[in-house]
This record gives sequence, structure tokens and C-alpha cells, in this order.
Amino acid sequence: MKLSLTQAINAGLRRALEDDPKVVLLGEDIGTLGGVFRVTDGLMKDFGSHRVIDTPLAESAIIGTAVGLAYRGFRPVCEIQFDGFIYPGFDQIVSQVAKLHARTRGAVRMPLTIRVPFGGGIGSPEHHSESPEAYFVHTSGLRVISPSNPQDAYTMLRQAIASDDPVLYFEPKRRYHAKDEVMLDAPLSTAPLMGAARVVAAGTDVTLVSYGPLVRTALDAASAAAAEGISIEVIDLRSLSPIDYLPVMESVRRTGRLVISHEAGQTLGLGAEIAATITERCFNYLEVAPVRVTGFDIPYPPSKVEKHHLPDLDRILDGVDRALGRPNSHSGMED
Amino acid sequence: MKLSLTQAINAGLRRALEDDPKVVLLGEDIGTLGGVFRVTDGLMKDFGSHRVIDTPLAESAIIGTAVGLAYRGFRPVCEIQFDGFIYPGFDQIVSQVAKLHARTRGAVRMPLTIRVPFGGGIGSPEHHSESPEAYFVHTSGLRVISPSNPQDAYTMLRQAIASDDPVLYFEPKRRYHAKDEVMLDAPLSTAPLMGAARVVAAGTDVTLVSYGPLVRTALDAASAAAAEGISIEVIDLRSLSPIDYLPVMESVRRTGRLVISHEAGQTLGLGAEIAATITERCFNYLEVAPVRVTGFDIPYPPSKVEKHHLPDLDRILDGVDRALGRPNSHSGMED
Amino acid sequence: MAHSAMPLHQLVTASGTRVADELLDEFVSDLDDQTLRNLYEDMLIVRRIDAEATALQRQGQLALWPPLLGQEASQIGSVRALEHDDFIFPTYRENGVAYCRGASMGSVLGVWRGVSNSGWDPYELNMATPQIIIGSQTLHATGYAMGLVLDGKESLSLAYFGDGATSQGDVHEAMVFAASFQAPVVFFCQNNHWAISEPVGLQSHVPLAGRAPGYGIPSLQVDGNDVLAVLAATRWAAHRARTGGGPSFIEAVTYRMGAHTTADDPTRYRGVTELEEWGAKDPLTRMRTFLTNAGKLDDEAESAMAAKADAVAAELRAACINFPDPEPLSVFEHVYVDDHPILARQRDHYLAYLSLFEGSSPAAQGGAS
Amino acid sequence: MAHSAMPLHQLVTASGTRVADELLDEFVSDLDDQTLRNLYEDMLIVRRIDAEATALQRQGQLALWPPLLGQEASQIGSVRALEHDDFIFPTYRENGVAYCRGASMGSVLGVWRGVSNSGWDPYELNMATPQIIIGSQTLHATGYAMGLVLDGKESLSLAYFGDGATSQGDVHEAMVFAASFQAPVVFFCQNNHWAISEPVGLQSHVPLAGRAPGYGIPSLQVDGNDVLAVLAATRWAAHRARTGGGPSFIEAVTYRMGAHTTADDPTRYRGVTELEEWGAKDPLTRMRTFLTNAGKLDDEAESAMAAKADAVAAELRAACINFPDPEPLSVFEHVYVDDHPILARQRDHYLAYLSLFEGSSPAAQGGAS
Ligand SMILES: Cc1ncc(C[n+]2csc(CCOP(=O)(O)OP(=O)(O)O)c2C)c(N)n1
Ligand SMILES: Cc1ncc(C[n+]2csc(CCOP(=O)(O)OP(=O)(O)O)c2C)c(N)n1
Ligand SMILES: [Mg+2]
Ligand SMILES: [Mg+2]
Repeated sequence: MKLSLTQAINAGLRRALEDDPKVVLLGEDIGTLGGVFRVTDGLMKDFGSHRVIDTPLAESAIIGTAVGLAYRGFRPVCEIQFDGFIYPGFDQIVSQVAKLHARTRGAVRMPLTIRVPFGGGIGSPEHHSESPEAYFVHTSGLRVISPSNPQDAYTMLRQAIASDDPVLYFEPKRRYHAKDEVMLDAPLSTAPLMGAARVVAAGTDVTLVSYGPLVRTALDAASAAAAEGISIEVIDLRSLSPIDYLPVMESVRRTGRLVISHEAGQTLGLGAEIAATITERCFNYLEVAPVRVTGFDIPYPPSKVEKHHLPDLDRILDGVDRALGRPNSHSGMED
Repeated sequence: MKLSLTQAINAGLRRALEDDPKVVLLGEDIGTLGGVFRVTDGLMKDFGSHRVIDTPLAESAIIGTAVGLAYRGFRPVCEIQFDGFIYPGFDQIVSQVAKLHARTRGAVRMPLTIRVPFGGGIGSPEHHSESPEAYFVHTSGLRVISPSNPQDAYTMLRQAIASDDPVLYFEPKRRYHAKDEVMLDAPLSTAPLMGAARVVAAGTDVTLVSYGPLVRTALDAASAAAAEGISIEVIDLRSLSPIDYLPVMESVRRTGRLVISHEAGQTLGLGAEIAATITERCFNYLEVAPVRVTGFDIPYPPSKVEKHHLPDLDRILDGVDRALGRPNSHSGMED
Repeated sequence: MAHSAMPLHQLVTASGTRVADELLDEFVSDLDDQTLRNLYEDMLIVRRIDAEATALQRQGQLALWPPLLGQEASQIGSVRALEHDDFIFPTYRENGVAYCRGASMGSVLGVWRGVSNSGWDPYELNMATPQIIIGSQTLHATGYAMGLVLDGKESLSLAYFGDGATSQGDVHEAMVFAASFQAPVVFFCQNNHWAISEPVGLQSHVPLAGRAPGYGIPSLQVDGNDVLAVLAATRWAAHRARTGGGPSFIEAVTYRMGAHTTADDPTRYRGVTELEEWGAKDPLTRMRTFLTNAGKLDDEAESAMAAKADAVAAELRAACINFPDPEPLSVFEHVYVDDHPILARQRDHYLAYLSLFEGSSPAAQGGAS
Repeated sequence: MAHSAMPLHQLVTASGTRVADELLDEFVSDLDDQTLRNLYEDMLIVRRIDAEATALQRQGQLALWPPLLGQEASQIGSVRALEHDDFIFPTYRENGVAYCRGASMGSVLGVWRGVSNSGWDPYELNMATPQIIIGSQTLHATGYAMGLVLDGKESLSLAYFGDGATSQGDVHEAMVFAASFQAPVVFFCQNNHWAISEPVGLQSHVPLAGRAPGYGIPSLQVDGNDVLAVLAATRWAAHRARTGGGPSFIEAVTYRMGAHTTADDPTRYRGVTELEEWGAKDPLTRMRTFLTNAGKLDDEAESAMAAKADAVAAELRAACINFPDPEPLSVFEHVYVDDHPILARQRDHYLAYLSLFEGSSPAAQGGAS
């Protein structure tokens, strides 16, 4: 069946609600309205307002009451309406959700899923285009994932809800309307693991790693480069914490060149960790330093100029050029 | 004058209160009690409860009202009682303090200083030993600094308060009682810049970068290594955002070997950014991949086992061994 | 949400009749006819601004617009009660307030066109730029008011926020601090009955104005579609603030007649009956009836107002359409006051990168697609 | 903080006289003599636990201890009003509550000795482990209570928190959610007059119990040093919760007789007069007088209690001193339920690193340094 990414998430939520009576959804405007992106469309009607819960406007409480529900054996799925509104819930995520299992030496589980539409490129006002994933990747005790396509969106969401660990599920909102074939009935047991990265385009010259919103752009860059005779291997991380380094290492050991791209600011964005780790683990294979093609270290700019902040096809190709030591590259310099 | 680190901070606050009537202090227990670490001892008595303000127990409000005070031209200095209590104020820091200057295209300045006693090693219960600095280093619009000794504590605090940018000032609480000579009257104009790193021990074999609580340990490691004939150059970053890469690059281009140590967890801790950046900018000089000697990716453990989490002299030396390619190193492996 | 236990203060009924209110009457006893007409004119113009901006959004000239249709009395009545040196902390919806503070139409539209994250200079209007993080600005207003006390000033700050915002921790903490430090801040809640799709009953089963007394903050519920009553209530609170009485809380009971924003479809969550009910309480109609019946408004005055509204609408449309896009490198500006070598380096590299495209591609000026 | 506008409910005065209370009387009408004696015994034992732990801290056996001296009636009265399947969310100070829930002394001390970040299994005691982040647990209790409704259970959750905590946004949001969803949660505030060095007057100029009605949550102020009144008040709230009445708020007006923790020096911020005043209202003295005067307590019973307290104190001391340190590699445990390759790798490397020291250095077992 062809589904958009939002429809695939909706299907994943529906399936989880059907399969497990302990799954409940919490969030602002997710019930009657069906979410500001219609991701939860129809779910309150079909499952009732006791399982699809429109909450008062308070993010700390959305997370904090979900913690209490988890104490009681529920599997809460929280929606944070936009990336920029997760920060009022930060304390509950970092000090409670992430730590309770370790704190209680395994007695209390926190099988929360926190859905966060994230990223830019859709012309929104401030606070609606943030890429806060690094904060959570740096937080021990959480898992962080981000699907790039409808099938992964569906499968990984089901895996996240089924996981006994807390999972931050970052939805690339600029890809919300991308449609693709989704197999709704494939058993979870045979699906790729939630934590597994995937080579989405094979290549031999450069390894290009990305996730979520930029995977499509990375694939486009690979096509464009192919026309020039450059073979890019594109890896979709899928899981941001933990990162599945095996396919990245395998690839870099062949190509000797690594480019990483994300929308978040460069300093301590995921590119930093990937560059550092791959350098640690593949130093002798690297022909050049890993190249980062990322957002700048700036507050998210007004939408009329967001294109200058966001890595796009041209900037990724410039990064590839740099990784290949080609002359006209300017995305980073050794000075 | 010989002062402990807490006394140096106290002197810095006192000086700022004297020099600028717009400086006000806000925090829990900072007034009558003089702070749980006595850092603000005597200041309410001398400057009045209108300038040294005991606030109700609410971190978001401490930061949020400081934003309002800054709107009105004040220079608020907020105390967050312990590292683990900064998260309820995270939204105000990330969405307001960090962004207001850019949001208003320079019209509104946010000259806040946010003091945060941080780090472990003092046998405290949970939430009292966190190293949250990476969250703020990843946040564009903030400056982040951490002194390692009384003189820097005094000077850098005065610089932070004088700065028109918001500054997170991380106090290495396990070094609070370290005493050293402090020149209180040296003019700020001739002091090293707040953003400047400093070579605190010259060396030729390995570059060892650290900050705050671990600088002392790094220096001890350098002494221990010297006894074995290994020459370590120790760099105290002082500023964590922005990082002053020039002395690090200069050093690595000589030594070819880099070790970075911090208490925070490894994944997306500052070591990641430093390793990635130095690899980018010094690739051809590196003999081995930069080595990270850091806390593990775990919630801060109970104090009886915190020594297993925290990098200490032995673990740093093990990292140095690894950077030197010596056989018995185990702190990281290329598998 | 009017609640039996809390009186709803009113001065002009929905049908335009002036009624007495023991508390509020004295706060409007000085108003002359021109002032009354001005209040109506303000509402008329603000409604026109709102309609014009909504149209511009439909025409693709604005990315988004949050209509204030129905809330004109709440916004005009409150802002017109303030002095210029009182400082306002608004949300994204106080575009009517911005107009009254003298904001140019261009500075109002910038945020909604996507050319800026704010608009006017806060210190020119004594009004912060729109706040999107719900509830956040109530703390800023409280801190500002604490600063007023420290400075020995007799002015005040006023924070606007919605019914939905009352659930946020920040709004609570703002009241705690305001009460503790007796800060001269007015908490002005526009209860427009909806937080996007959520009815106010989800945030609270009891009147929102009932929260404040629990902090020791006096509060009142006022008919938010009655511009006179809102003016009086805000003057009551402002008077308290200016005379050392500390914080106050006003719940203006009003209604969001339009969508949450132009991106919203309210038919998904509310029926027409409610809309009709509130249509009958329209703030403009009732003021017009009141003025006309009292012989304070004639055709001539009305056409002068209409002409003024036309002019503002034209200014707005022109400002919107002539908006230049920001320069590419502007994204690096004002992140820091002082030097920042890492950001400077990113800027330099991006400049060098952009120059690669010079003359060779349409991306040259606008940046890579 | 007792306030003229809110009655302070009491059943036994400071001098040990039983007085009537219209609301509370019915909730203690069933108590037999043994139950009354047990309440006193609980308080006696808990005070002994507190003293013993404080002594152990002074002797270096505990890293820290937060004394509950003076708050015995608040803790015992409230916890003894609950059923086993009611779920408790405490702060760090509810060590008396933990004792009553059947926590072993070892599990109580673990956190304060630094061998663990928690202690008991929450599902054994139906009590969460100590919460240090102020106010946080009120949301957990509310969510748990929402879950009780979903599960169709007739039990409840109870959140303990302090006077200082009432300023935190989380406590506000907890009341908003509890009221909105009519969750069967009891908000139990121990107003012990101090938040470390800050007097309750800094958090609020008006009674804390006055907050709740603003959310539509019934509340009452009870003499927190009167174990009978606290028991009755909590039964009142529990009854409401169990019978579909939703949330309630209790402010137990009590006093922290000791330091905030053993690391605190209260002489820096409060005088002796206050302490003496509250000494006269001691919860144990009054209950003893009441029982003795009523002929419900004789020497024999008292010495049995003392013996039991001795036994608990001995258990406590033994548990503390015999505490094994956790294994080095335990720091890697329970971070995740499922596999985590990166953490597993860190663990393996640390194990290999530790093995370097084997036989060669004292660091071998205990880790480096
Ligand atoms: C912290 C935060 N959470 C969520 C949102 C998304 N959001 C924008 S407006 C809104 C509803 C606000 O309702 P209300 O406070 O009543 O103001 P109104 O829009 O009715 O003027 C929501 C949920 C936000 N902007 N900030
Ligand atoms: C979020 C947070 N901020 C600050 C602290 C530090 N702190 C620990 S206890 C305390 C005072 C709490 O007072 P209260 O709520 O009255 O409880 P009590 O200690 O009197 O039982 C403070 C400020 C904390 N633990 N958590
Ligand atoms: Mg509203
Ligand atoms: Mg207290």
C-alpha cells in the first residue's frame, strides 16, 4: 500500500493501540483535531479519549505523567507538537525518563516513546524547525531514532513502542508527505532491527552518512555525483543512539572517505561523534579527515533564509568534493 | 592573596557588585545562607537583599526573570544550586537566553551569567555530580566557560559578568577548596581573554586537553609521565564555547598525538567535537587518532562507585599510552 | 467560562447598553467622547489589519497569520490603559496591541512573512516582540517588573497570554515570583476559549481568574468583548501596580472567532452554534451601538474611520509586498555581541562557497536551492 | 503559615487534649486503642531511626542524611491512612514513610551511604524510591493516578512534597492534569516552614493550601504535628480519591526541627525562639500525653515500644556497617533493558583496563586511584 510518512506513522500508532491495551497516546491537539499534522487522525474516534488523550498545554506534564503511567505498566506514546517545544519537558526526560531504570536497578521500566516532528525546510516560524536530537543522543539511558521513509516510519515506531527502553522518535517533518510503498503486515520479528543502520545506495568512492530529513537529499546527491562518475555510498543511520557503526566502518574501510550531513548545528552535532568515532576506529583507512556538512552554529534563521542554513544537494556535493580533495571545495578548510 | 576557588568566586561577585549597580544576584539560598557552598557568603549583608536575591524554589523562573531583568538593563548573575537542577531552566536558557539577541537583531542583549557548580568526585547523591556542559556548548548563542583555578575563577567570572553575551560559568566543585594566589587588582584589560585556552604545562610527546575539574588531574598525569620520560603538553581549555583551537592545533602539529579528557559521558561530550575539529584541521599531522578519556555513557553512578566512572590519573595515563601506541593500553581499541 | 462564583465585570452589554459596575466605573469616569470614539476606531482598524493580513496569507504573501478576530476589545482595551513607558510582553497574537503601540505594518508582518524572527525594536515601542513559546513571556514580564522596583520606577509590565498558557509551569512560577517580590506586573489572560483545538474546559474546570488568589494575587474576570470594561479593568490593575500594590491578574473572557492560525481548520473541532453565540457578542457591534445610541458617533466620523482603516490596510499591503528578502549572510549576524572565531570561520567559508556560484548558476544570489 | 482565612484542622492539641473537628472526626471514629498506640509507636521508632542515621552520618558511615525530626506525625499519619495497593511517590525526606511501608533498613540507607541511587523495589512497597528533583514526583503520582482510572482500580496515588516544592512548575502542572482528568491523587504537602534556608514566606505570603481551589481541587490545612488529625485528613482525601472524587490537596503544617540535611547548618539562618516554639508542639509528646491521660498507654507498653525501637536501630546500624560496596562493573548495569553495543564496548574496555592492575596494585579491585 502506498502511504505518506504521516499515514505510515498513523498506521503504526493504530497497530500499536490494537496490539497492546497498555498503549496510550498523550499530547496537545492529538485527539479531536488529530494532531496539527493529522498524524493521529481518527485514532481518538476509534480508540476513545481514554487511550488517545488530549492533554492540557504543558510539556513537562506530558512527559511527567507518562512516567507515572509507565510506573503503572502503561506504554505511553507522547507527542511533542514541534521540536522547539520539547525543552519545557527536558528535565523530566533527562532526569527521570532516562534514569529511572538505572536508578531503580532495573525494577522500574520506562517504555515511553516520545514522538517529535523535527527539522526545517518547511517555511515555519521560529521554534518550529529545530533539530534537537544531539541533546538526547548525549543523554545516557535514552534511545534515539529517526526514520527517513514511510516503511521505516511504520516499522521503527512499532519497535519503539514495543521497546522497554525509552525512545525519542524524531519525525522528519519536511518528508511528511513523501509517499512510498509500506508493508503493514510484515512481522516485526523479521524486520531490520530498530538500532540498525542501512546502506541505501552502494558506492565505492565516498561514504555519505545521514539520517531523517536529509537521506533523500543524500540520495539525490549520489545520483548527481554518479552523473559525474563519482560513486557515493549512502548510509541511512536510522538509529542515532546508539549509532550502528558496523556498516559505516565497513564502508569507510573501502572508500577511505567520509562525509556526514545533518541539519543541526555543527558544534557537537552528531557529525562530531561520528567523525570522532570513525577516526578512532578506522584511522589507518582514512585518506582525508571526515567532512561535516551541517547547519551553522546559529539560532534557526527566519524561513526566508533557512535555505542558507540547511545543507542541500549542492552543499553536500561540495562536501563530497572536499572529501575527494577536489579543488573547488569550500565547505571547510584546514586553516 | 591566597584564596580558595570559592573565595575567588566570592571576590569576583563582590567586585562585580561594587563596579556595576546593574549587577544583581539571583538564586536559591544565596542570600541569608550564603549559598550551600558559601560562595555568596556575606554578599547579601553587604549589598542588600535587593541585589542578592533569595528566590523561590524554581529554576525556570530564576532564568526567566533574569531575562526580564536583562530586558531592563540589568546584568543578572544566576546561581543554579547544583548541575542536576539546571534542566528545569533548560527551556528558558535554550529558547530565550540563547536566542533573544539574534531574534531581535541585536536590539535586546542578554548579559546573563549562569553559575553552575558541576562535576563529580565529592561523594554526593544523584543529580549532584552531573557534567551537563555539552548541552550548552551545542546551543548556539551561548558562551560556556569553566575555570580550573582560583585566579581564573576570579578573572573569568568578572569577564563573564562584563560580557554582553550570555555566559554559562561552570564551577568545578571538587576543586572548590583548592587554594592559590589570586591577584584581585590586576586590570581586566590586561588579563587573558575569557575565550582563550592556555598551555599549563609545556611538552613535546603528547597533547593533553582538559578543562575545569580535570586540569589538576591532567597536570598530575603529566608529572607522573615525566618520571617515565614522557613529555605531555597540557592545555586548559578555559572556554568550552567557543573553543580556542589555536594553541591546541599548534601543539598537535608538534606532538602529532592528542588526548582529551572530561567527566561527561563520551558520546557527544566535548571530546567528540575537539577530536573531530582537530582531525579536520590537523589531519596530516596526526600520528594516531585522537584519544578520548571520559566518563562512560551512563547515568551518574552512586558515589561509592563514582571513581569507576570518572577519569583519573591512571585512566588518563592509559589514554596517553594509547596515543603513544604503547602495548598495555586498554582505554580504547580499534575494533 | 464565566463562573457563578466569580462576577464577570461588564460596562457595556452585548446589546450596547451601558451598565454600572461598582469596581470598574471609577476607572472610566474621565473618558470623553473622542476617547470613546478612538477605542472604536482602534478596533475597526485592527479588525481591518487582521482581515488584510489573512488575505495576504491566502495570496501566498505571508507564510502564516494568527487572526485576532473577536479579540479586538481585549487587546485595545488593555493596551489603551497603559502608558508609553509601561512594558508589554505579548504572544504571537497581539498584533492589535502592536498597532496601538505604533508598530509599523512592516515590522508587524516580518515574522509572518518569514523575513525576521521578530520585527520592531522592543525599546522603541516598549513592547517585546512576539513570543511563541507558550507562557515563557510571563516570567520575562515578572523579571522586568522586579527590575522596575529595583530602579524605583512607578511604571509596570504587562504580560499577555492565553487560556491554554495557564497550564504551563512558567506561568505558575511567574505568579509565585510576582507575589513573592510584589512585582508591578499585570497578568493579562485572554481566555478566547480555545488553545488550537482544545477547549478551555480541558485546561480547567473552574475559572482561570480563580488561580491568582491562591498566590495572594488579586484577580478579576472581565467581559473581554467589552472594550470599556477591559480598559477599566486594566486601569484598575495598572493603578495597583503603580501604587505599590504589586501584581494583578485579569481574565478577559473573549472568543477566537477565526482559526488558530491560517494553517488551522477549526471546523474539525468546533460547531457553528458556539460561533453564532459569540457572534452576537461581537465587540465592535456593541461599541458601535453604544456610541450611536449615545449620539457620539455619526456617519461622518464613521467614514473618517473607514478611510483611516483603508490607509492602514494599504500601508500593510505595500509593506508586505515590497519586503526585501534578508541577505544570505544575515543568518550569521547578532548571534553574539562579541567576536566568535568559530562562527566567523563558518561565515567565511559559506561566503567562499557562495562565491563558487557567482555568475554560473541561479543559486548564486539566493544560495544553493 | 496557619492563616485566618483557612481553618487549621486539629484533633489533639499541643497539650494532648482531644478536640472536636467537624470534618475530621468521622474519619477516626473507628480507631481502637491498639491502633492509637501503634501510631505513637511508629513515631517513636521513626524518631529513633532518624537519630540513629544522623549518628551514623556523624561517624562517617553515611554520606548524608536528611532528618525528619519534628515531622513524624505528618509522615506516620499520612502513610497509615493508606492501603497497601495505594502507591506513594516520596521525596528524599520520607524515610519514616518508607519504614511504615516495610522497607528494610538497608534499603532505606543505601542512597545515603552512596551505594545505590535508590533502595527498595518500588513494586514491593508500592512506593517509589526517593526523588531528589524537587516537585518532579507530583507529576509521576498524577500519571499513576490517571493510569488507575484507565485500569478501573479504586486505589490512589499520593505525592509527598515540601513547602519549597510548591514553587516549581511541575507541581502546578501536576494539579492542572489531576484536575483536568479527575485523577485519584493526593497532594500531600509537608509545610515544614523551611526550604533549606528559605522560610516558607518567601514561597508564598498566603497559605499553600489556598492554591488548590484555583484548580478546582479541594484542600485543607491540617496540624501536621497531630498524628490523629493527619491520619483523618489523609483518610478524607483517600476516600474522595477512591469514590471518584478526584484529587485533593493537604497542607500539613509542621516544622523541620533539625537541619535540612546533615550537611546544613541552620544556625546561619534561623533563631532559637522559633525552635523553642515548635518544640512545645512536638508530635510525640502530645500523643504520649493524650494516650497516657486517656489511660491507653502504660509503662509496660512503653517499654515494649522502646525495645522495638532498639531492635530497629540495631538492624539499621548493622545494615549500614555491613553494606558491601557495589561491584565496579555494576555502573554499566540497567542503563538499558535491551542490548546497547556502544555501552557494551565501553564496559568491555573498562574490564580489560581493570585487568591491567590485577595483582599489581591496590587499584585492581577498587578501580584506579
Ligand atoms: C511550549 C509550547 N508548546 C506548544 C506550542 C504550540 N502551540 C502554539 S499556540 C498553542 C495554543 C495556545 O493557546 P492559548 O494559550 O489559549 O493562546 P491562543 O492561541 O488561544 O491565543 C499551542 C499549543 C507552543 N507554541 N509552545
Ligand atoms: C529542581 C531542584 N532544585 C534545587 C534542589 C536543591 N534542594 C534540595 S532540597 C531543597 C529544598 C526543598 O524544600 P522543601 O520543598 O520545602 O522540602 P524540605 O527539604 O523542607 O523537606 C532544595 C532547594 C533540588 N533538589 N531540585
Ligand atoms: Mg486561547
Ligand atoms: Mg520544607
